[in-house]
Amino acid sequence: MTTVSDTVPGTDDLVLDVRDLVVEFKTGRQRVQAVSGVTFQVRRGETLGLVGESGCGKSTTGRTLVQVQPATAGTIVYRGEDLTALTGRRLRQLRTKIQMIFQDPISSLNPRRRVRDIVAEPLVIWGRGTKAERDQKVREMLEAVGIDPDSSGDRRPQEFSGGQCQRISIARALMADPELLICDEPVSALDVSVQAQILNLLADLKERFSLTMVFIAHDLAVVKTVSDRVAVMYLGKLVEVAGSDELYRQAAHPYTEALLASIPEPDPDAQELQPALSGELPSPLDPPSGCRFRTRCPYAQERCAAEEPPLREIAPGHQVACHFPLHGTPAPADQAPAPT
Amino acid sequence: MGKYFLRRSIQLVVVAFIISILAFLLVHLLPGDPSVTILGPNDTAQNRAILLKQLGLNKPLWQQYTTWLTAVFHGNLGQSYLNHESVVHILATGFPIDLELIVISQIIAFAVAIPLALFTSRRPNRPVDNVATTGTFGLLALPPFVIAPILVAVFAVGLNWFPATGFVPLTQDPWANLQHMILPSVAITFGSIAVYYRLLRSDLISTLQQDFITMARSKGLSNRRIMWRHAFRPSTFSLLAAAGVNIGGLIAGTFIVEYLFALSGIGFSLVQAVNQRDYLVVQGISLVVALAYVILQFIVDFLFTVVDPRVSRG
Amino acid sequence: MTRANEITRRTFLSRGAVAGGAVVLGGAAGGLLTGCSSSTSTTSTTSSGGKPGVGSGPPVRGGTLTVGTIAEIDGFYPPNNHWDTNGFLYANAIYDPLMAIAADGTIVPYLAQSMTPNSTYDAWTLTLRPNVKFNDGSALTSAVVKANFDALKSSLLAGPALAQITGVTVPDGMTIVYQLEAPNPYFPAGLTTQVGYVVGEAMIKQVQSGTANATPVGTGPFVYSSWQPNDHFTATRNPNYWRSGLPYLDQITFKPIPDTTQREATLRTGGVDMIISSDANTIVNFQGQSGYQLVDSRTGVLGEPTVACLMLNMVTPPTNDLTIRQALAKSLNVTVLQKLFGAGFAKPLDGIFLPGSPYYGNTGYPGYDPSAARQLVAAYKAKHGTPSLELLTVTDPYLAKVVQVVQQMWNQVGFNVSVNEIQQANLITDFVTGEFQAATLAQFGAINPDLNYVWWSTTTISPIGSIGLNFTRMDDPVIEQAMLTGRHTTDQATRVKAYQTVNDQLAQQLPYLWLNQYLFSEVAQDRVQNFDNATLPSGKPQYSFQEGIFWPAQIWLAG
Amino acid sequence: MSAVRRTRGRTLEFKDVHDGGGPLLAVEDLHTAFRTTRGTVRAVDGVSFELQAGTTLGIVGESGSGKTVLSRSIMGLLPPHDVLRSGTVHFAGHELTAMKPSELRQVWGAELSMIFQDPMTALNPVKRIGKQITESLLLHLDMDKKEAASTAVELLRSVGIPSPEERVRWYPFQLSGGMRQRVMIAIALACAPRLVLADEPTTGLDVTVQAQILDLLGDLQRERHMAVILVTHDLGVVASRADEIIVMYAGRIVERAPADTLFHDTHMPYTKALMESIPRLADPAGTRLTAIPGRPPDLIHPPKGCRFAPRCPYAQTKCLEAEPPLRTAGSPDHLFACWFPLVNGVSTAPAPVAGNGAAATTLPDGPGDTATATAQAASGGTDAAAPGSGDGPTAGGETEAEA
Amino acid sequence: MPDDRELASTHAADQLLGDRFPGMAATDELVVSRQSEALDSDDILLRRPLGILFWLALAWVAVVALAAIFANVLPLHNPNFQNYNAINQGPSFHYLLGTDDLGRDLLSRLVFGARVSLIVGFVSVAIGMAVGGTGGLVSGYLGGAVDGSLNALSFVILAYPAIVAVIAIVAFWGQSLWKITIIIGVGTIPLLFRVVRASSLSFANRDFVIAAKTMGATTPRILFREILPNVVPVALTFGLITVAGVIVIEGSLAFLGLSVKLPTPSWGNLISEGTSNGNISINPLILLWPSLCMFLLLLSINLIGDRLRQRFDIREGLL
Repeated sequence: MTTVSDTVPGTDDLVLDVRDLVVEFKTGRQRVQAVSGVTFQVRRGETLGLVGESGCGKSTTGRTLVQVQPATAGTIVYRGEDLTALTGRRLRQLRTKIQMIFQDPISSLNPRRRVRDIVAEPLVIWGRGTKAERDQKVREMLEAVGIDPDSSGDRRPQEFSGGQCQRISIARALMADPELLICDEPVSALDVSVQAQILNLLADLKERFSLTMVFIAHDLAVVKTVSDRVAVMYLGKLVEVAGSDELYRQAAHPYTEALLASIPEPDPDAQELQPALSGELPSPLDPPSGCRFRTRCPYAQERCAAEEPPLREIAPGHQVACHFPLHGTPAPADQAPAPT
Repeated sequence: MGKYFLRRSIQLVVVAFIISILAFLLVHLLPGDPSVTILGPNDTAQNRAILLKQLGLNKPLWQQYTTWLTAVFHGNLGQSYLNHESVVHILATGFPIDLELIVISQIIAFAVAIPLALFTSRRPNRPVDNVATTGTFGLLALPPFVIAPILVAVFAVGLNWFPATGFVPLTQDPWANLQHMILPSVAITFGSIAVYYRLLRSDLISTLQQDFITMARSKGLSNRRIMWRHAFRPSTFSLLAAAGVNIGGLIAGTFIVEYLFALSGIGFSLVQAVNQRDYLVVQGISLVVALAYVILQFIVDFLFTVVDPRVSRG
Repeated sequence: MTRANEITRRTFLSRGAVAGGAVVLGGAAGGLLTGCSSSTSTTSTTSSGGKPGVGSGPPVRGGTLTVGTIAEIDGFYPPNNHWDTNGFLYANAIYDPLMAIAADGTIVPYLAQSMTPNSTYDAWTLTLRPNVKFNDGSALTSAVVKANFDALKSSLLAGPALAQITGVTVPDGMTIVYQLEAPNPYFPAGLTTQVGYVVGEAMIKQVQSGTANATPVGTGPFVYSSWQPNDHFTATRNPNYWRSGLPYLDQITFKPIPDTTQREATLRTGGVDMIISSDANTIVNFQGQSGYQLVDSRTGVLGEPTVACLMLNMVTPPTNDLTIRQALAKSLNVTVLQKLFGAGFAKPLDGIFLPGSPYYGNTGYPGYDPSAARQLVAAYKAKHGTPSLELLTVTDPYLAKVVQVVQQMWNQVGFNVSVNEIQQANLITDFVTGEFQAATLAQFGAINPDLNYVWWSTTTISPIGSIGLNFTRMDDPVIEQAMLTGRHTTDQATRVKAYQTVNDQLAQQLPYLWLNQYLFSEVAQDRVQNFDNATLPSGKPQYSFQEGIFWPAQIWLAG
Repeated sequence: MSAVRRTRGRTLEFKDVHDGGGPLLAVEDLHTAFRTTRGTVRAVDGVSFELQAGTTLGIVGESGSGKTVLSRSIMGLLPPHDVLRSGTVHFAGHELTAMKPSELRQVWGAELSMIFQDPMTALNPVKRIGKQITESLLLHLDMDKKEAASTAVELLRSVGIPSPEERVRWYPFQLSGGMRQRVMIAIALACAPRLVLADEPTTGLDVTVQAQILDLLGDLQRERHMAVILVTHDLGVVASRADEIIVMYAGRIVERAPADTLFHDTHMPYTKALMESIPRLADPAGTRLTAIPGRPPDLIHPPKGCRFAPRCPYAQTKCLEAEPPLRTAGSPDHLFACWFPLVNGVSTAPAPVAGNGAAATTLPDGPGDTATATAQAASGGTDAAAPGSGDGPTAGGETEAEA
Repeated sequence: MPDDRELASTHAADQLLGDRFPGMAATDELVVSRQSEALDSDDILLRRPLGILFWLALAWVAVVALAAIFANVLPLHNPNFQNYNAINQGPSFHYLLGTDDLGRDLLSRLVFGARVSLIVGFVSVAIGMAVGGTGGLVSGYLGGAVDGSLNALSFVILAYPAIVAVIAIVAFWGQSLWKITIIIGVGTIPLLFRVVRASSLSFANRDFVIAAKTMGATTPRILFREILPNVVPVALTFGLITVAGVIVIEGSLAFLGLSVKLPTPSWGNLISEGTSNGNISINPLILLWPSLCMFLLLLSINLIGDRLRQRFDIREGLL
């Protein structure tokens, strides 16, 4: 596992380059921006965590990366090719390089098909290998995720628990020999005990198959455990991007801080929790002016309402979109008092 | 909400327009023409030509269509070639009968199906439920044309509880009206009962397994209150949708019953008119029936929003 | 609803009826008629004692009679509508005809006071009954009758029926003179039919001004009250009816109940007081039943009865071959047919006349002889292959049975028969264009054989595909000649000979295969009095049960 | 907002226990089993505990441990058939297990109420939230409509819903998940119950909202001196919020202790494993989690001996053969069911039995394991809900989190 | 605030709404949402054994089907042969169920009639399913303009009084077993279209479909490998119930004289013959036997369909 926050990667290392991604939905007459101009890169071998509350646009971003949700604007460049500009066979081909693990393990498997067929599907679609070769690979992959191919291959997803379904779905994703794995809340529907199993499995597989991952979750503790870098999203925008440990040590954005504070510690002696984040995510139909977080930010100033803070680097590999970050240098042209 | 209805209304107009073309074309493509039935044995080549001209049927189809449509826009659906009754009048006298048939049969259907479903769904797959379910399947297997003669033989001729045929307008004598409508309504209600009961029962069983029912129980509410106030409404979607389709089918679909009970409903008039190639009657009734169907679905849609606020606001 | 297609086509002056097979009634009457053997309609006994349909005790005033009819009338305006049995029932309630048929078959004045021909029978002078008023208060005058005539004449529907009338003059307020193109000794019979019914001028004006459903204005015993097609027709007592003391009833209502079973059930439940039926089973169901009076047409009708027959195309193969037609005729087991379809009541036929008619005679119509039929088919088969043909009928449960039996009988001698049920509207088209091989037909009910001229005349033949009223395309100069002879002579012996010739020739040529007489019946509850016992204004007995049609003025309800 | 309790048609009187000593709730040897076509699922298998008024009890366990069934059994909120329940539940001086349905209905919602996991499904989707609150007010507190309506507004305000006057007219779907859960709390607390059973109240929620909701519940509890039973699969949730914690496994209590004691002197290997499987912020990125291998056992045929033994890293032959009783060692309020309890985080077991162990964290699910999984799936909603009142077999134990 | 997932599905639903027509949309939408709710509901039913009734029902359908298939080789009288010496006879050794008013053997007419009823029932539904089902599958998945117009079309067809169309087509085209089958089959298209479409729609945005997309599956592959297997149970169950409905419809058409050509028996026209005047009072057996058989068949088909529905856990709301 490499920590890449401070390395200067060559272009070969750049797996995914997302720029100014905007995703809009139509609801009735209105258009809602679920993602409003998100830019990030994912380098080879890296795990990027994407974290935020429900409705912040993190899952939409994930779906847009695999192009099952069209982007309204912006580019998603995978290995030099802009996915948003592709269609037809080339898109289908390229998609196999980017696979997705879903939140609901049960609904991500076709309930009417056998496990063996589900897992073999990527090979069948592309006509890779003979039947025997495919069977062999299915066996290997099922074993790799901890499912017994002999007793399970002919069963259907209903007969498995959530954790096992998630394993099967991981096996399927890996069959396509992907380079990039988008994990969309893969453990939030699971018990903590099972969650640990799956997280460990993903870590192992990542190493074994040299994967790059985008890991989406609402629980910062989970994200941090598995990620090299973490991007925090709020209401369609990135508010902070930093290396995992850096983020925990020195969260610069008040929102990140609030997220961290909300995580329950399995320790009765843990510090009396800081007041958790109050209020609710504003409606994306009518996002607040300036900084979108200002309505819930304990440190909000006038400037926050007037001016939208850009994502800027406050330390190497640590970006934040805040006029008054908790760490690092305040935004330039800042005359306001520092937060207390 | 206003815009929603506006959009719906525009769609309604489009559908109506397509239906008007369909209604027009289909009868005109039929072999045979009204002059045959009008002239009957006086049918001679000259007579037929003159008559077709008199009726305007010698003109090109599109011209006939536009003429018809223009008249329709002025509220004039034309008149029967044969008995010269105006289509509007046929509808005005026939529709109330069908409406009453439908309303009574549906009231019976709901009155039987709803309590039965509420009762059996609390104890699914117990003997009472099995009997009720099997019984309603049985009802599905009894089409009106079998039921009707049996009903008449038993309840009219045998027991003399109801008149065998005929119709008395509601305005004239409500009680006699009801007596006349009971048997025909019952004859068409059997299928409805079966469908409604089954849908409601199955939806209720699902609803009763929902958390909010457990929640309602945990509040200490009585079973009766839970069934009526909590379980019933969220379980009526399928019922409503089915009722929409079913009632839609009954508009002009009750001709067998109308025929057997000598009711001058529009279904019977329609069938008679098709058989006689009474174009304007067929066109007019088809158009109005189809519009009634569309409006019915409109109402059903509206009821969906009443039953479940998520539909209109979600 | 196909059964509703028992709507039958009764027509104008000189037309017999056609119908796809179901009932049709030749309402027409012809002049005739001496010697028509049958008295009036027949009656059967009833359990309640007394003669069914004949009132016992003194007439009672008041009450409403409700009659269940077979089908709906298509309107009340003679120039524009076709009246079948029901049509005439309704018409008899609100209108009066100029002439009527007496029980002995003679044509007698009704709304007319007298009708006399000139010596050459090509001009007829009709004098109207005085002091007759329409229900709108207007008087019956020759001008009104003329107006009726003009409307009829200009009607596409009725006009052809009046073709023989070249002119009508009105010498005075009560006299009308009809000029005919050729002598017609039997002209008054025509005025007993639809064209003889007189409507008030107000109604004619209404129709001509474009009112679709003009309010009927008549001189009849009842006054039009309301009509809702397919539901009911109601007429109330005409207090100023010219036949004083009549009618007895306050009101009469007709309710069409197309399904026979339901109609009978409605009678049994008291929903109606009386029903009309053309289904022989009604006779079975009500014969001898206490509480009901049954009157039916079993023992004969005046003139030709309405007969059920099979019509064969004389032009299209294989039925253009006489031997085939003979084979078809010889393979029909008439006894079985009688048993199955006349409910055992209908009489076997060998022509268009019943025994008792002056024109009846042994026609030599082929009897049931399956082995002969088989031989004929075999001979044909040797030359042309298996004769196959389609038997056309109109959708109707009763006819469905008929065609299936016929199909089996024909198939048993070597034919390959398929049956095809189509709708009335299509069937008539097929008939007039000759696009059929064999078809069911109910036709010919007429008092005067001359009325059927158009169906058999060589002048009405058209090629297949074009319209012609000689459906079978029978091109027979012998029949043509005999029909013309019958039309023009006043000599009864010549007439008898002429029509016997026609009957014989039909049996030779076999354009029609006779099945049975059509049986009409009326069933009434016991309290309905005198529905089959009408008398004419002169006091003479009237032909009061004319194949399902009755006269309502003299009916009363027993207390 | 202290509602004045009135007593129309009420036949039960409840002792004011929090002054008079004695536990508010006493559960004794409670068994709950479901008859299924495959056999009898013993979802709760001999559970006893007591709860003092105004305190919080955390019940923790994996899916399929029986924790949800336990909470429903306590209330008596079970499906009408195919359920076997024995043992007694005393609540505020009354034996709930002996009550007729009509009597239970007087207790439910008034003295004893419940908060459900998924507020989306637990709120009636087609009724305005105001109505859903006033319903129990009208039923139990004999209020008139107007009074109930204003009380509902107050309740919404007290659970932190902005502009409650307006929100009473809203439908559940118009609210966010957190807001819905607040509404549910308002409903549960409407009649000022003495005990609230909260079944995974925050599982479907974001962590930020979870914190808010738990804080709210804590505040209200203190304010009203309610007892709360908090059922969850996440030890982190109850760590700082419960006075006492019960850890359940396979239908039984395996450890029960005051919260501090439990965390600082964990005796059960299972409890420890549960704690260790939680990712902690303090751990550096890329830290490997300690997962519990395998799955909870089939409750139709539970394993002989210690039910956790097949998954226990320290299991001995004895563990596989004899079932450990729930016992105390040292402190009397710390109970556990283990032959070889941990002492200061170290097992007292001689040596692990081969084949078991947390060492293989990515232990493949062997054939037997699959069978277990299937069986588990079949016994299904035993945890999240009793059969017939919740999730299906396909969902297994995980449905709880499917929100 | 809806979460991402909700937004996505709102979006999908909204695409539908954009093209929806009165009467269709709300139903579909609800069906979709309810179906997903239902997935974890019916568990008690799901695990129930099929039950004795199911097997009895299946046995009856099998008996009818076998009799219909082997009608020609069974030792039966000619169903169309009229024995004029044995009219309206009661059951006897020679005529096990008696004879009708033309002296035909009721048993063999019943057996041969079953053939027609079953062909009309099953084949017409097969036609409806092939066209309407396929259309619904594709339409529901693709959405958009295609879906909008197909949906509107099906709506228009449903709105138009069916009897006019039937009479028109029969008049135009004539009567025969196959034509009637096709006409009824065509009539079932919009209904089956709607049901399958709703079902297809409910799966169109499931995660496993998205997964298939990310694996590079083509649209046809997704339709037939991912969606179809899920739609099949719904289609089958609804199809069975439609079969029952169609058999009744054939009866109604026979009542109107619009069904198969004479003298071919079908249960519908046997019943129709049985209700004709005279027969109902003189020989009620003509009505009784086919009614009884039809009653039992429809009961059986419905029971089988219902049990299968429970097995596959399909909401009746879809039907």
